[in-house]
Amino acid sequence: MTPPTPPENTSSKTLNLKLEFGGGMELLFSNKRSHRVSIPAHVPAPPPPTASASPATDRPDTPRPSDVNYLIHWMKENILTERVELFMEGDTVRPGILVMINDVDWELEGEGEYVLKDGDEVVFISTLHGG
Amino acid sequence: MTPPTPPENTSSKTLNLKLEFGGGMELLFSNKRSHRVSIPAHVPAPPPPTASASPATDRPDTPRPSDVNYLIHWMKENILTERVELFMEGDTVRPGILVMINDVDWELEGEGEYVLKDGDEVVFISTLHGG
Amino acid sequence: MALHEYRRYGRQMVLDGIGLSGQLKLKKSSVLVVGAGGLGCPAIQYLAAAGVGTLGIVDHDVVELSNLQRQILHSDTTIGLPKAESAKAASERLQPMIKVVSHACSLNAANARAILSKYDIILDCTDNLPTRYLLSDTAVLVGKPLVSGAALKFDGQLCVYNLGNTGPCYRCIFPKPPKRDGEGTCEEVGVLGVVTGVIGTLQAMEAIKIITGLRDEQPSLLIFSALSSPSFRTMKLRSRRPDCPGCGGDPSTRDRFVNEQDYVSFCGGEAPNLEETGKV
Amino acid sequence: MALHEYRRYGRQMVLDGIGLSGQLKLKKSSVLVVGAGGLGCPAIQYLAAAGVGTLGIVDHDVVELSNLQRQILHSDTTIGLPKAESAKAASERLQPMIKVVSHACSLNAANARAILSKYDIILDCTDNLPTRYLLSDTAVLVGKPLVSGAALKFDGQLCVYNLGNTGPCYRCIFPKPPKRDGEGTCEEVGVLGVVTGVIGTLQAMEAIKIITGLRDEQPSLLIFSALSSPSFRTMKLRSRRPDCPGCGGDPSTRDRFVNEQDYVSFCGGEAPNLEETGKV
Ligand SMILES: [Zn+2]
Ligand SMILES: [Zn+2]
Repeated sequence: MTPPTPPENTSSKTLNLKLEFGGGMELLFSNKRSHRVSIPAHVPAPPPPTASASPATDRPDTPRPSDVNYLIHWMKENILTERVELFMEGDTVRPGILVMINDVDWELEGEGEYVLKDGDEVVFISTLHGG
Repeated sequence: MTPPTPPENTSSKTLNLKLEFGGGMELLFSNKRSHRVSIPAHVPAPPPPTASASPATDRPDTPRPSDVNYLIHWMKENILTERVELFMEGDTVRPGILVMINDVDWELEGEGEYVLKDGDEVVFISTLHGG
Repeated sequence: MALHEYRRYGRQMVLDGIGLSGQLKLKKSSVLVVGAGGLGCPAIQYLAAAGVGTLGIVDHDVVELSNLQRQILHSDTTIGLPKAESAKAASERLQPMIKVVSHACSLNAANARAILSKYDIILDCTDNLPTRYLLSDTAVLVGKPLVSGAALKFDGQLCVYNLGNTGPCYRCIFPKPPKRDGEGTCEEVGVLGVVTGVIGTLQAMEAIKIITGLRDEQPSLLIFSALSSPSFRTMKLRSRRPDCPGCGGDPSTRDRFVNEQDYVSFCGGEAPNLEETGKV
Repeated sequence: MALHEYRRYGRQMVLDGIGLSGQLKLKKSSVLVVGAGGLGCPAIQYLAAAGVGTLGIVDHDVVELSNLQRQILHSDTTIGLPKAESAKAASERLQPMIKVVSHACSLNAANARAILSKYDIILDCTDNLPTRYLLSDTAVLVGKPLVSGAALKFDGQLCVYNLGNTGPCYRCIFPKPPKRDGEGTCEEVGVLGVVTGVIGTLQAMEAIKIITGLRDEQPSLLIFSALSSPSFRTMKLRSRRPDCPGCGGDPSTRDRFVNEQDYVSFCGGEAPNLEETGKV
C-alpha cells in the first residue's frame, strides 16, 4: 500500500542555495570555497517563551519566509567551523565582509531582509588590504 | 467593450534571448557586444511549396520549437549587418566561431538542435590568434 | 606627435576608441601610483608602456630580497634602494619618453592632499587599511578617481572609487573597518606573484580606460581567485551613499575630516606582529 | 634549498598549496614559452620571478619600436636584437638564479618535436594560426599540457589544452581553421598592451598551478574583453574528441601527421598583406 502523500506544509519546505566564500572567508567554513546548502524555506518557530518572558508578545504565529538574516544565523549554527567573531558582529556579518546576492551588493537588495528564493547564490567576500 | 482574448496560439509566442558577441563578431552585428532579441518560440511554417515541388513532402504540419539552428538563420535575416560569409558557412556558423549556450560549449548541449528556452543566453565568440 | 611616437604607439592608436586623440589624452595625463610593490610594479609598467605622460610613484619602503618573487620592476641589484627610485629607474628604462616622479616618503594626512592634487588619477596599490581610507578620503577631497587593487594569498580584488558624480568612495562600501584580527599582509601571510600581476595590470587598464573615455561609470567590484572556477566574478555595487562621512554631506567639512582623522587608530591601531602572536 | 631561496620565495612558500614541496616542484620544472611578444613577456616575467627552474624562449623575430607599447621585457636599447635574446637578458636580470635557454629560430614541423620534448609545459604565446595547430599537434605527440593565450584589439582568450587524460586539444575545439579573411594580427589591427599583459600573466598562473598540482582538469575557456562588463567569462568546454585528427585514434600515426601536415596551407596560405588589400 502506498503511504498517503503528506499534506502540503509550506514551513517544511527547503530552499537550495549556493554559498560562495572568498578573500579568506572560506577558512571559517571548512576551507571550502563553494557550498550547496538546503535551508528551511520558512524561519522555524521560536522556542516557547520562558516563564520570565511576557506572554503578550506580538511575535506573529504565521511562518515568516527565510531571509538573509536568517541565513546568516543558520550558517553560524550549521556550517561555520571557526571563530564566529570573524564572521559576525552582533546580529549581522562583521565589518569588512561584503555580501552579494546573485552578483549584486546586498545593500541594493534590502540587505538582511532580502527574502531568499530557491536557487539563489550568496557570496561572502572578505575585503583584502594587501598588495 | 473589451475585445475578446485571442485564443492561445503557441506558434505566436516569442522567446526573449540575450545574445553576446566577442572576438570581433560584434563588428558583424551593428558593432554591439550585447543584444536582447525576441524570436518566435516556434519555427514559422515554411513557404507554400512551389508548383515544381513535390506535394508528397513529409514536412510536418505541427510547429517545431525554435532551436539554435533556427536562431542562426533568424540572426542572419534580422540582425546581421555585415558580410554573411564571416558569420556562416553552409547552414551553420563558420569555422573558428565558438557558440556557447549559458556559458557551455554548444557541443555539450546538442549543437544546433538545442531547443531554446526563454531567457537563454547565447554567446558567439570568434577565436583569436594574435599575441 | 612625432613620427617615432606614431611608430611606438601605432598598435594601440589603430584601435577604435583610442586613435590619435586617445594617445594625446594619455600623453597629457598624469597618474599617481601609491605603492611600488606587487600591484604597483605591473601597473607602472603598463602605464609607462602605453605612454601616460607623467607617472608619480609613492613608496617609503626599500627593496628587499623577499619582494622579488612578485615585484617585477625591482631586482637583486636594487636591493636596499627606495622602491620609488628603483621603480622609477625601471620604468624609465622601459620608456624613456615619459616623466616619472618618485615620492620616496610615506603618505599621511599631512602630505596626501598636496601630492594627490597634482595627478589626474590615483592608483591604490598599498598594503594596509589606514592608507586605503586616507587615499579614499583624499581622492574625494581633490575630486579624482581612485583605482583600487588588493591581493592576498591566491585572491585579488579590483574596484574604481569616486568615479564621476555618483561613484561610491571606499567608505560608502566599507563604512567601518574590521577589527584587526582577521587578516595579515602579503609580507605576513603570503601572496602568489601572478595574483598581484593580474590585479596590478587591470589597475593600469582601468586608468587607461578612464583617461581615454572608454570606462562606463557603473560601480562594480571584480573578484579574482587563482583557485576558484570561474576565477573572476564581477559584482554590482551601490552608488554613492548620501550620508557617507567620506563623500556625502557638505564638501567644506571634508578637509577638516582628513586632517583630524587618525587613520591608524580608526583601523584598530598598529598592526600586531603576527609571528609574535603565533598566527603565522 | 639554500637560505637565500627561502628568503626570496618565502611569500609564496608560506601559502597553503605551495610550501617547500611546491617550491621544489617549481625549481625542478621547465617551461617553454613560444613567442616573446605581448603575451610571452609577462608570462616569462612571472614564471622567472616565481622560480621556475628552466625557461625556454622561442622567437625568430627581432625587437622593433612598435613592440615596446606592450612587450615589456624589451626596450629601446634592445631594438634590432632577437626577441629571444632580449627576453632572456631581461629575465636573467630579474632572476639570476634560474636557467634561461633562448631558441632564436622559428618553430616548424621539422624542429617542434625536438624542442618541445625538453620541457614539461608549453605556453602558446604566438601570433598566428598555423603555429597554433603545430604547437597543439606536437604537444599531443610529446604528451605535454599546452597553455594557450591569444589577444587582439581589446579582447583576450585563455585555454589549457591537452591536460591530463581527457583534456581536449586545439583541434578538438577547432577542427577546421577559418578562411583567411576575418582577422588580422596584432601588428595589423592593433592590441591594447594591458590585454596581452592580463592574458600572459594568467598563462604563467596556469603553468604554476599545473606544476604545483593546484589546477583541476575541467576544460574551460576564459574570455576577456577590456570593453565589456563583466570583463571576464568562463566557458565550459567539451573534453577530448575520440575522432579528433590531433589527439584521437592511434598514437603511432600522429608523428607522421605532424611531419606531413603543411600548416600554412591548411590555414589558408600565406597571410595576405592587409594594408595592400585595403582592409586596414
Ligand atoms: Zn562615500
Ligand atoms: Zn584533439
